[in-house]
Amino acid sequence: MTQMNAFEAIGHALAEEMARDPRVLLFGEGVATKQKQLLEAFGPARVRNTPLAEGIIAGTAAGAAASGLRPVVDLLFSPFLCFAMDEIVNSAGKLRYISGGQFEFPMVVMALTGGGWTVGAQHNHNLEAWFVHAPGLKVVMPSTPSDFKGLLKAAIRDDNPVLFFTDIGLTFAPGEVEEGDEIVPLGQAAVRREGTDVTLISYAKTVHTCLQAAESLAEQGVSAEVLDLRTLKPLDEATILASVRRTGRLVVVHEASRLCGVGAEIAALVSEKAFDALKAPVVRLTGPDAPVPSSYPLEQAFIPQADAIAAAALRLMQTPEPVPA
Amino acid sequence: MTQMNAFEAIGHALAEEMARDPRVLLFGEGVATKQKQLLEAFGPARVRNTPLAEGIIAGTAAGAAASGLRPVVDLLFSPFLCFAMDEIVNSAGKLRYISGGQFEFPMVVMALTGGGWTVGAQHNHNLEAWFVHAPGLKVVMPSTPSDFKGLLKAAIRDDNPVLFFTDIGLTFAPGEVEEGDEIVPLGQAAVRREGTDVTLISYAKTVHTCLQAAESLAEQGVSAEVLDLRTLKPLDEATILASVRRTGRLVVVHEASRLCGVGAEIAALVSEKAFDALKAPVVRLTGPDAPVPSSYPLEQAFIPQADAIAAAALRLMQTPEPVPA
Amino acid sequence: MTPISQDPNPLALLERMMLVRAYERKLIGFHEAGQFPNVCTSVGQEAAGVGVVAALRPEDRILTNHRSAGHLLARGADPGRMLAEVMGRATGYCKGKSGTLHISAKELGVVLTSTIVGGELSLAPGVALAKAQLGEPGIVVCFFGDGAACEGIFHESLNLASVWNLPVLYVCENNQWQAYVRRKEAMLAERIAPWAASYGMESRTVDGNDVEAVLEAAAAAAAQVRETGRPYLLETWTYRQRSHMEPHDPSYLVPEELAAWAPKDPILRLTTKLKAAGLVDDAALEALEARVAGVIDDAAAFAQASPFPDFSELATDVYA
Amino acid sequence: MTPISQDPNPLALLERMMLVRAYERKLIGFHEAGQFPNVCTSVGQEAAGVGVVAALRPEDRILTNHRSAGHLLARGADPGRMLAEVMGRATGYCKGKSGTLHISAKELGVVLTSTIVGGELSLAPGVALAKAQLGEPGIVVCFFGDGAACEGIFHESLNLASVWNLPVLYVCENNQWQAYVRRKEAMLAERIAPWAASYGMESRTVDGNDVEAVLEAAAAAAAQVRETGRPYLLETWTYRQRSHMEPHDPSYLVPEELAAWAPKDPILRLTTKLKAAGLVDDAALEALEARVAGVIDDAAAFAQASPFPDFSELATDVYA
Ligand SMILES: Cc1ncc(C[n+]2csc(CCOP(=O)(O)OP(=O)(O)O)c2C)c(N)n1
Ligand SMILES: Cc1ncc(C[n+]2csc(CCOP(=O)(O)OP(=O)(O)O)c2C)c(N)n1
Ligand SMILES: [Mg+2]
Ligand SMILES: [Mg+2]
Repeated sequence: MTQMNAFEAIGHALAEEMARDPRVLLFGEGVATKQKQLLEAFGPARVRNTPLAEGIIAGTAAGAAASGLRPVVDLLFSPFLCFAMDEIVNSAGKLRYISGGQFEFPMVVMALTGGGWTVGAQHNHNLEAWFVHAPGLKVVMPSTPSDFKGLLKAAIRDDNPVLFFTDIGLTFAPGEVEEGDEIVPLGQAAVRREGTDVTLISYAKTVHTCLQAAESLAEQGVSAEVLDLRTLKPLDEATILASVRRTGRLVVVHEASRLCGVGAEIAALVSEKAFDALKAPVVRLTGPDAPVPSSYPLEQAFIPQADAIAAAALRLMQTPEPVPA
Repeated sequence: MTQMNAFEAIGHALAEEMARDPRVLLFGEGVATKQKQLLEAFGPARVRNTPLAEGIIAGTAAGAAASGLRPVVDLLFSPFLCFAMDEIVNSAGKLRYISGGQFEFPMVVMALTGGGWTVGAQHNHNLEAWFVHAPGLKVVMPSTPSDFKGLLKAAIRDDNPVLFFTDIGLTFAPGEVEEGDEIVPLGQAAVRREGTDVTLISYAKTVHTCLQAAESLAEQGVSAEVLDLRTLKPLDEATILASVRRTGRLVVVHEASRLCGVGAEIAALVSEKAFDALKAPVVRLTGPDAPVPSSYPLEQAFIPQADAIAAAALRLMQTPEPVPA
Repeated sequence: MTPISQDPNPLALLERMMLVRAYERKLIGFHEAGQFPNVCTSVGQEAAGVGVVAALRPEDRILTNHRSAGHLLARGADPGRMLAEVMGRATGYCKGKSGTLHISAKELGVVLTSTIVGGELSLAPGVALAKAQLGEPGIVVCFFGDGAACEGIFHESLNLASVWNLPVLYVCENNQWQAYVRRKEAMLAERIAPWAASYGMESRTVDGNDVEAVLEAAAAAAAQVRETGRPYLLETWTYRQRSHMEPHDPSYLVPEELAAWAPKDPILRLTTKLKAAGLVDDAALEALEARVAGVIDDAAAFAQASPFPDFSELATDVYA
Repeated sequence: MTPISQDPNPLALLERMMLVRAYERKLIGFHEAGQFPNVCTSVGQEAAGVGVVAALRPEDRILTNHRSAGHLLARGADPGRMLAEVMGRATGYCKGKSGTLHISAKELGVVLTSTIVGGELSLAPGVALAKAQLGEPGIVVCFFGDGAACEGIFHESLNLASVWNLPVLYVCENNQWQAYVRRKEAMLAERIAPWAASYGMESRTVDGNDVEAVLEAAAAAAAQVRETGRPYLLETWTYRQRSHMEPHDPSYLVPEELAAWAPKDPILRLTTKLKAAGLVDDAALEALEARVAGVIDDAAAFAQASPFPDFSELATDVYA
């Protein structure tokens, strides 16, 4: 076990995977400048700066992935993905299917998003739901340094395009990380805290907000279970449904805007597959239907807060339970 | 009343709005070639062919909209929107907010999508949920020629960016259209058929599939209400909730893929705000998590079918109802 | 069928162009007969496709687009599996999942075909990067149109390929049209080859309707890309003789333009030349006609006899 | 403050450049003092901004980017409202919703500022189209960097503006850096101006650190755009003296390059020249220094005294 933050965990994952597999390479705007140690370790052919052009960065990754390499590209901030949607969605996500299975696209697209740096709506836009909606892609968004490392290693080894989102609010938060080759398989949620009365489901930064809420709920005699999705696609339906079947109550929390977000998918999943177990309405606490403001107090207010989560859970405890006939 | 198809209805809406308001103009790849009558009526300054470049078409629309014009742009097929996401989402959708309200973006972006022409996954991808998720945008997807006309007129008069999706499967289906200046306001769903046992909610082509399902359900003694959303953003929550409160059962149907789609949003909305009225799980029937195949039989199989909708509704009728305590 | 590159003599070039023409005519015939999936034909551009592919080696890779029949057939694709794909049959190169617009045939080195205009440009540098990085021989040929050259990704692709020294032979088929828009309406320049200079890349425009000239120019360009490992832009100056897609819609075409280009038809030009040189006579030509017609008739029969994909295929091949 | 364009004499140009420098130095000072929002300063590029804006008229429109302080201050923006925006205060030009990266000031004709590199390029033709279509006087100036010139939207924007005859003066500030990447790493060409030829557009590169030369070139270019209604590309050859953003990180900068450009500092050059010409002496310079410092100190005080936006502002200004 060593202490490191998310950035360091990402660096370790990249270094280990590049050392393990010569087909892995990293490129993006300034990565060779910023990841000096990787450049020194693996040389300019495998750690490359690019021109300022997200479309061709992602397209080159897709072409290379289909031709035997395993590229990792850093597109910096998630709104910049808007310049690479064709390459990610129409090419990497679809050409395997369109070609009748002739190609594979083992590639990872990294981007930062979320509040914390007051960078505003053109650097901070939680777009993960777009890639969950689009076929052929996988989506990862970790909440702890050890998951940043273990999930990035798994993403690099996956044979599909994986979107890897780093929550800006978590970048410098330290945490314990296993030494060596610890993989966190894609598609497995983590139960961060066990509970019996209500399930709080989230991912990335707001997992920690849910844990705070669970603390204060405990003080009020409510036992909250906290689930960390970790992978948004494929979703760990089994773990989600098992928890809600136990507790009968669900609050879904994320910073991304509400409409058609990941929270909507989870609420819909549960209201279809665990309906009989539900004792109360499924509640979502999310960012508003608005771009993210830069001003620090507003940027923070955009993010669901622990007290609001606890209050929502308490309200669910008060709803009269329907009794099955 | 006159008979016309969706393409004709769109042509009438454009002609009427361009005649009404000199600030309205139309451009896109080949629109001046294909819309000869508009070109003749309004001249080459207001009906323009463009170079083959979706990004600058959308960006030019946004810049023009913020500067006093009311552009309508035709981006042809929805996957091509992937080349214009920055201009639509980061600029048109966000710059009003980012600037503290200094600008407005009265513009309409049109695109075709959906099964019917076997054009495959790079011409057919129902992406409407992306734009529902992103802030600052409105989204329209009509199901009848009169709505194509009335909603497009409303979209052109709206002071916000509106995504206007045309379901390929509806383009040549004729229908009755009012003569003259009939507006269909954005944000209002339509009850296409009244019923008491179960609510079927859809939009675009699959509204008609739901109506077929309602027919066969009626024969089996089940009274289905069919809602046509028409506008996907803003959603007509009141009409949705009122219907589900009446029937207590909900099936949501769309051709778009399931995960984080509009159906997820509606299921989540209902499971939060009409939970007490629900007598059975909320069911979604959607396209699979796959690109759309070209082969005609597969392309059709991608789309939810009437018999499956009826079967799902019947299953809901059989679920034991929970009784409130 | 064998790739044309294994024997690019004038008669072979002629026969291959005739085969492409026969293939396209068959599709036109299907449309004239009734309902059929829309297709973009390459009638008039046979030399531009056949001439370039004739300059390639088996280890080379080809990326193409929606107007790909000439490229595929020149590379030795089976017209039966192509037509089956167009008709959405399980025996097509992509199991019917692609349809006509994005036929890839990895076994022939025709990879990542995209119908997103510019898709081929976005993917080509990565294919070349993989070759370079993995030490594989061969170059990457990227076929795109004058319309694709208007997409921003053209700028990004050529710049990256040049900065990274990638072995990409960019081939722009300038056929004077971009779907329903005349090239003149979409750019002030007549030619696209000079645009390569912005990227420090060499380029050349060749008469795209003279298959021998195209072969010569493509061979020289390919040799340079092999030798330098650097990209090159070859523009083939040609003409789209039909409307953007079938069914044919001449309403927006320009009669004078069609008339002016008619005598430059690549098949007509080569036959005239070979006849003059006494290398073919009418009998030989008729024999050739009959041979390619037979191949295409058999292909059509195969395609029409092929089954549609099973419904179980709907959501397969999505994830690896 | 008044726009510089209303009195572009050498001393006014000098004072305005000094004001910009003082503004940027103030931000650098905040960073040296502790936690402060990241900002991209224009230190070293004052002449490129002030010289171009000095050539503009009130009816002209300006689109700029993340490195916009020089453009805004030259246009007469209130440094207090700018700093308030940087600090996320309600009194900022965008109510604190933008922050430093996308400050628009519609009242000054500085519109649609985007921090998406290339955003300004995608929006500029539309602003010009509206002017042309609505019969409004004035041209549109679009400031972007050498990095933005690598984005595909550069290609699309210049091509459309040229084909549609739009009155856009494109101004590329080639400051030799693209965030953490040297310009040389991102393109083979040294200069971007020649790229305009692909679009049938005229262009010129000017010494971007000589404010009088920039003013002269911008005035000539603006006059041509006004007269012809056609776009023009002006490249200002300049240098980013600091790291991409504050807090300053010299670790990846190139000492020799910094040293080579130091004597070309635009403020140093003009002061030296004016002194030699006897137009200013040290006393006058100190007075100028004091004046601009005072303006910026007052601005900072105003910003720091300003309130943060009310929470009720979180989801307003989203829909019209
Ligand atoms: C991104 C994108 N935009 C638009 C289209 C629709 N479309 C298909 S082919 C075509 C014209 C392409 O012109 P060009 O690149 O010159 O190729 P050509 O058809 O002339 O061979 C267009 C606009 C598309 N398929 N993809
Ligand atoms: C689309 C996009 N990609 C990347 C970035 C991150 N970024 C901000 S400024 C910058 C460098 C821009 O270089 P240039 O255009 O030369 O402008 P300069 O900073 O030199 O003034 C980068 C990469 C961004 N803001 N937008
Ligand atoms: Mg063309
Ligand atoms: Mg720069």
